[in-house]
Amino acid sequence: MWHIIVTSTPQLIEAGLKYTIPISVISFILGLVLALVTALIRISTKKGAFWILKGIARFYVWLFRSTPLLVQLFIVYFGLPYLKIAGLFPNGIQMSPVTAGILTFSLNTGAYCAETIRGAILSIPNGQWEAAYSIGMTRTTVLRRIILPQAVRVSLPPLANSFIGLVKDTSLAASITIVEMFEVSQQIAAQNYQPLVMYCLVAALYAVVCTALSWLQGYLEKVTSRYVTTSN
Amino acid sequence: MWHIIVTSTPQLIEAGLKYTIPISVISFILGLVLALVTALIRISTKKGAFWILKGIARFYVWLFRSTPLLVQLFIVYFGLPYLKIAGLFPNGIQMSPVTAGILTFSLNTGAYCAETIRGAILSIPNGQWEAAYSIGMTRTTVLRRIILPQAVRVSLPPLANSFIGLVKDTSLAASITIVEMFEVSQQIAAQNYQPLVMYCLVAALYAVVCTALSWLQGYLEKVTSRYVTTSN
Amino acid sequence: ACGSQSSQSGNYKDNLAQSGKLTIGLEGTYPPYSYRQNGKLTGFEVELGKAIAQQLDLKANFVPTKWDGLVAGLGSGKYDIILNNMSQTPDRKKAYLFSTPYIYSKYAMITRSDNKDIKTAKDIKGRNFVASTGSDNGVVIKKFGGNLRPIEQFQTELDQIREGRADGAMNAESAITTYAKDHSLKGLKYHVLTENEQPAAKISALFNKQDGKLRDKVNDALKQLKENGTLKKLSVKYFGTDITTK
Amino acid sequence: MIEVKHLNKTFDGHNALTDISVQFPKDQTTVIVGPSGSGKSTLLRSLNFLERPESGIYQFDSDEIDLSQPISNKTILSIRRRTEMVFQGYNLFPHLSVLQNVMEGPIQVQKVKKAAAQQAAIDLLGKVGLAEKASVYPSQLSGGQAQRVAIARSLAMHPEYIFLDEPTSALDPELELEVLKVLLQIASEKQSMIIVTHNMAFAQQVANKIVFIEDGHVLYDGGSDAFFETDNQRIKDFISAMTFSNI
Amino acid sequence: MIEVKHLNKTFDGHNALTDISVQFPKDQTTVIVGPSGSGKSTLLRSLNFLERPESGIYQFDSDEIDLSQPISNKTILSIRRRTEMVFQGYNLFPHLSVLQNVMEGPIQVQKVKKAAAQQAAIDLLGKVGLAEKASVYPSQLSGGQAQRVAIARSLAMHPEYIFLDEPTSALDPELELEVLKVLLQIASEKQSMIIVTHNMAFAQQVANKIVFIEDGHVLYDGGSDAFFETDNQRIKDFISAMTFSNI
Ligand SMILES: Nc1ncnc2c1ncn2[C@@H]1O[C@H](COP(=O)(O)OP(=O)(O)OP(=O)(O)O)[C@@H](O)[C@H]1O
Ligand SMILES: Nc1ncnc2c1ncn2[C@@H]1O[C@H](COP(=O)(O)OP(=O)(O)OP(=O)(O)O)[C@@H](O)[C@H]1O
Ligand SMILES: [Mg+2]
Ligand SMILES: [Mg+2]
Repeated sequence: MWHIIVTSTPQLIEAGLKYTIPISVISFILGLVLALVTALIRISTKKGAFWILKGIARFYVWLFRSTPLLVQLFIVYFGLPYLKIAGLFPNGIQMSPVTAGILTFSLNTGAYCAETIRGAILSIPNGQWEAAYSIGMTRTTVLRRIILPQAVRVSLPPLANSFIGLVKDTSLAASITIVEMFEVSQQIAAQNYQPLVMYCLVAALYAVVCTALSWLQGYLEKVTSRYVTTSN
Repeated sequence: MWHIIVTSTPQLIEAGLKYTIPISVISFILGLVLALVTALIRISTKKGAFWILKGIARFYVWLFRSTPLLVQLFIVYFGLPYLKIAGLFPNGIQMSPVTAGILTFSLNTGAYCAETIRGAILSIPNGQWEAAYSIGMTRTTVLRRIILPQAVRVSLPPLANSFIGLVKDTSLAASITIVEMFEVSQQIAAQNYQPLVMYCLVAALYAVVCTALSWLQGYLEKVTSRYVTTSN
Repeated sequence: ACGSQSSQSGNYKDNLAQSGKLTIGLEGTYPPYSYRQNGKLTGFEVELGKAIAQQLDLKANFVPTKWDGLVAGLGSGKYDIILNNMSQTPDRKKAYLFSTPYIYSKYAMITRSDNKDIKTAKDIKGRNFVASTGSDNGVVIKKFGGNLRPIEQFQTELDQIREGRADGAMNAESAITTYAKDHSLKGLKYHVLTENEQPAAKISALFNKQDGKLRDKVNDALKQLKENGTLKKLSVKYFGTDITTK
Repeated sequence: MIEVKHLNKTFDGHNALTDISVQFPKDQTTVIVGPSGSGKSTLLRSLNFLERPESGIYQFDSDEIDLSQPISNKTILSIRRRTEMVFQGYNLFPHLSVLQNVMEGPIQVQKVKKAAAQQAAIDLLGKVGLAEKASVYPSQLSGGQAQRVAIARSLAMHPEYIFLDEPTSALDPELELEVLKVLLQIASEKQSMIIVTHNMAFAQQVANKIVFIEDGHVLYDGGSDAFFETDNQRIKDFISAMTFSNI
Repeated sequence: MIEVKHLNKTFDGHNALTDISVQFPKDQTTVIVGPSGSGKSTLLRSLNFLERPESGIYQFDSDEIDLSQPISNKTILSIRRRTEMVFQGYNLFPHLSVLQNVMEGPIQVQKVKKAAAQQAAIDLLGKVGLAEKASVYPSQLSGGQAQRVAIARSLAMHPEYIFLDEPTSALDPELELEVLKVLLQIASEKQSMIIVTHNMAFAQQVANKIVFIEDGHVLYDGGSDAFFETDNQRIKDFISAMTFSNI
């Protein structure tokens, strides 16, 4: 068993550095951008044709929150090639596995984070809006300078949880042919018929990454909360 | 394609009613109990040997939050039988797949919900504790009559999200030989060579369940918030 | 039969996962070996399992599971035997017992019909090949230096090749012929690996190390089934030809 | 009678109360006044063990508690059951109706029968002028109404002492008046009370005894009339600042 | 000068303000008083478009706005940039330091250069007596300090009018005094202000003009001295309730 661990660990770490980490990080950044846009659309007070955009935002959040991620991955990677749009995509929408993975993970995490950010924005007391409006700020300036900086603090813990969840969820990328850390452990197990050892090993690696992220989270929470006094 | 949907849907629904729903519901209830106990241990002010219990609670939460659920399922079902304890479990800890599934899902959801409940309890203003203490209530009475009823309202949305997540996560039970809804869709796809249709179909079924749960959540939120006036 | 590895005394029925039943692990998503037809489990290995159980005076009890659970489940006593197109290798023999082979499965390499570069197994090196992770197909791809890309569903493997997103796939010849019975292989071609490239896999039942008695009994049963023609009949029924001998 | 002797309390090394010795006579109203941050709340909360002083003697009738020793939960509970606290922020239980707020203590702590507790609660709500609000939730009350419910809630426990920490400072003057009138009424019924307040007009009317604290020290401890007629310049300045006669 | 004519505002069908016509003269301090819930805040917030009345005319110098018509964002912004609001709860920006709170408006809204804004902010903090608190965060301030920062923040915009809604009602009397002194100073510099307050002593000292509102109607609109010497029984009762002379 010791032999298995020693020979497998480097392969697992390589796969982690090559796929698990980059896919998580890129997807999370894109997801955050998407989440922010979605949240801003959903809390917008604009009238008129804007309701279509709001409807789309709602639908998007609903869709990605109420279906399993595995299915989403599958449909994006294996399903979209069937979607042949004359002119635009005559051969269907084809993506490399990594592109499809990043797209799906971004969309998925974006839907969840959109709700987090929306909640955080709504949690900022109305008085902050009113004070900023009274100074004569436009809605955009209020959001950018007053509301969002405070919302960051509120949403940091749930966003960090989403990120940690995302890191673990990248193990599903194997289903769209990405040979990430988890898949490597399975491939090794297929040769040595020792799946249990491999599972424990890969679990330990995930735990290391997630714990490191938790520490980072704790640090960021401290930084963003520097303006909140603890006593009283 | 229409034919496939008509013939597959009853099989999927049967698997859903037989496994997906009961496993989610039972696991969530057990998980909630576990979460409450864990949260109470973690916020306890007891001194002395109690720190061992607190350490265990912390470790439990950390362990189940930082490793993938799939690995947890695997280790409980396939790994525990190797754990032979003379006297207690001479043949290792053997469980039926459904038992192992419910146990793992309960432990996993319990770890996440414990943090939710702990946060909800801590979010109740200190004044509520002080007012109840002043009346002469014991800590237990304060928790039971004053703090927990209010914490229920605060924790309801994240708990509902956990439950919806759990329903989708039961799709992983296939890896420990439970033929739940998702596995049935895979089996059908293997035979009719139409994986994409099957994926969309099962996604739709999950969406129906999750949407129904969201409505239930909305209703419960309204009921538990009846004492909070909306105006002002 | 060689019962030398068995150090245990007693009957082959003593250590069964469920008494009176021969509990059999398989995937259930792999035609024609084991799959679901109208909600019922069927396939070559399903019928074979029933026949073996009958010979052993037991009731067959099938447990379908994902590949990664199969081997682990055997180790932890969830089932007595695996019938899942498993082939013998020296590595695996160190940890598990195998029955005598019940079929000899040839590997087939599927590529696009217009592909001129991949002709023999040697050409797999450095190419992206798809196969299900746990299968021996994946192991063969890796043996020839290919990049194994995991895909569980056979239909999806073929789509990937047609769309040019994978260079090829490795699978059992029988899986392809079964598929070709009522589906088109248009745009694809396949090459059955010769005995020199990769010998036919010796597909055998898999047992735990300590179940030597059961293994011997199953070997007897297989011999019986071979002699009375059942095995051949099943092979023809599911594979269209007799692949029960080398 | 409640009495503290040589009581000391620090927060993170900073002295909030230094060598405090005060008597709070039974059946009388003692008013504690003093500048912001002087330690008034800390003193009041110490009487209820919501704060734990480091040293001193706490005497309640014949029970004497050495505050520098560990104090059992039982002792704390028994003190808390003989006293009630009314907070600046009311601290009503938001998930219980007004009536349930008043009934909760008698039922849970004193094990009074539900019917009896309900009748008593209805009577008390009548007394504070809120009989018709029995079934609403706290969030539907104005501040003055909420504070009167909090007073009814404490009266329902028949406490030997009621402690009130700036009971009206969160209220507009008109709403404050509602509450002060109720308190004057209760004081006239010889309920023992200890009140922290900034309202000098009210203090003058209600107090049998005044304690003036500054920076954790007792600067005055005596009759109400003498306090308002004092020659002490510090106290004079304080009173005039409180009454805006010198903006 | 700001003037409203025939202004009406309802909340869910309930009339908060009915046919209000009032002038708020330039360079003077107008004080709005009245019982709780009478509509004082609603009136003040309407002047800043934090509330939107259903009908009436809003006149700011020569600009006339018909409140029953849709009002463009541009109009609202231009009014808000000529006025400032100080809230009961201060509403400082918690994530910005005290200095940044004061600089934020000039930099973001008036596009003042950073260095100039900073110098102006430091001067203003000195004026409200908080020069040494420039670098701390709002959460580290006492209530009185926070409200003085809020006043400095509004002064930094050089507004034509400052609106103050019960600027001291969340404060202890001693802290209130700090703030009131600053306001008296500003009033003496002929800054146009409209103040809602419950503090009659302060109102008497600061007001050039008093508006008394009850139940959404203007009951009095005139000079400060005449108000405090009125024969109107309702106003007399109100003043005495505010000053506790009749508990
Ligand atoms: N929990 C605490 N942690 C640290 N310091 C505290 C705490 N509570 C009070 N203090 C400090 O103790 C001193 C006395 O506070 P206390 O609240 O008793 O004053 P107070 O007289 O009630 O003031 P106020 O009139 O503002 O209510 C103050 O310096 C205060 O900052
Ligand atoms: N957002 C709102 N929604 C519904 N009703 C409101 C709202 N704001 C104010 N009201 C109602 O309008 C009336 C006037 O309220 P307003 O806040 O202007 O009174 P006020 O004179 O400022 O009182 P206070 O002295 O308590 O601050 C009250 O009846 C109040 O309940
Ligand atoms: Mg205090
Ligand atoms: Mg108001």
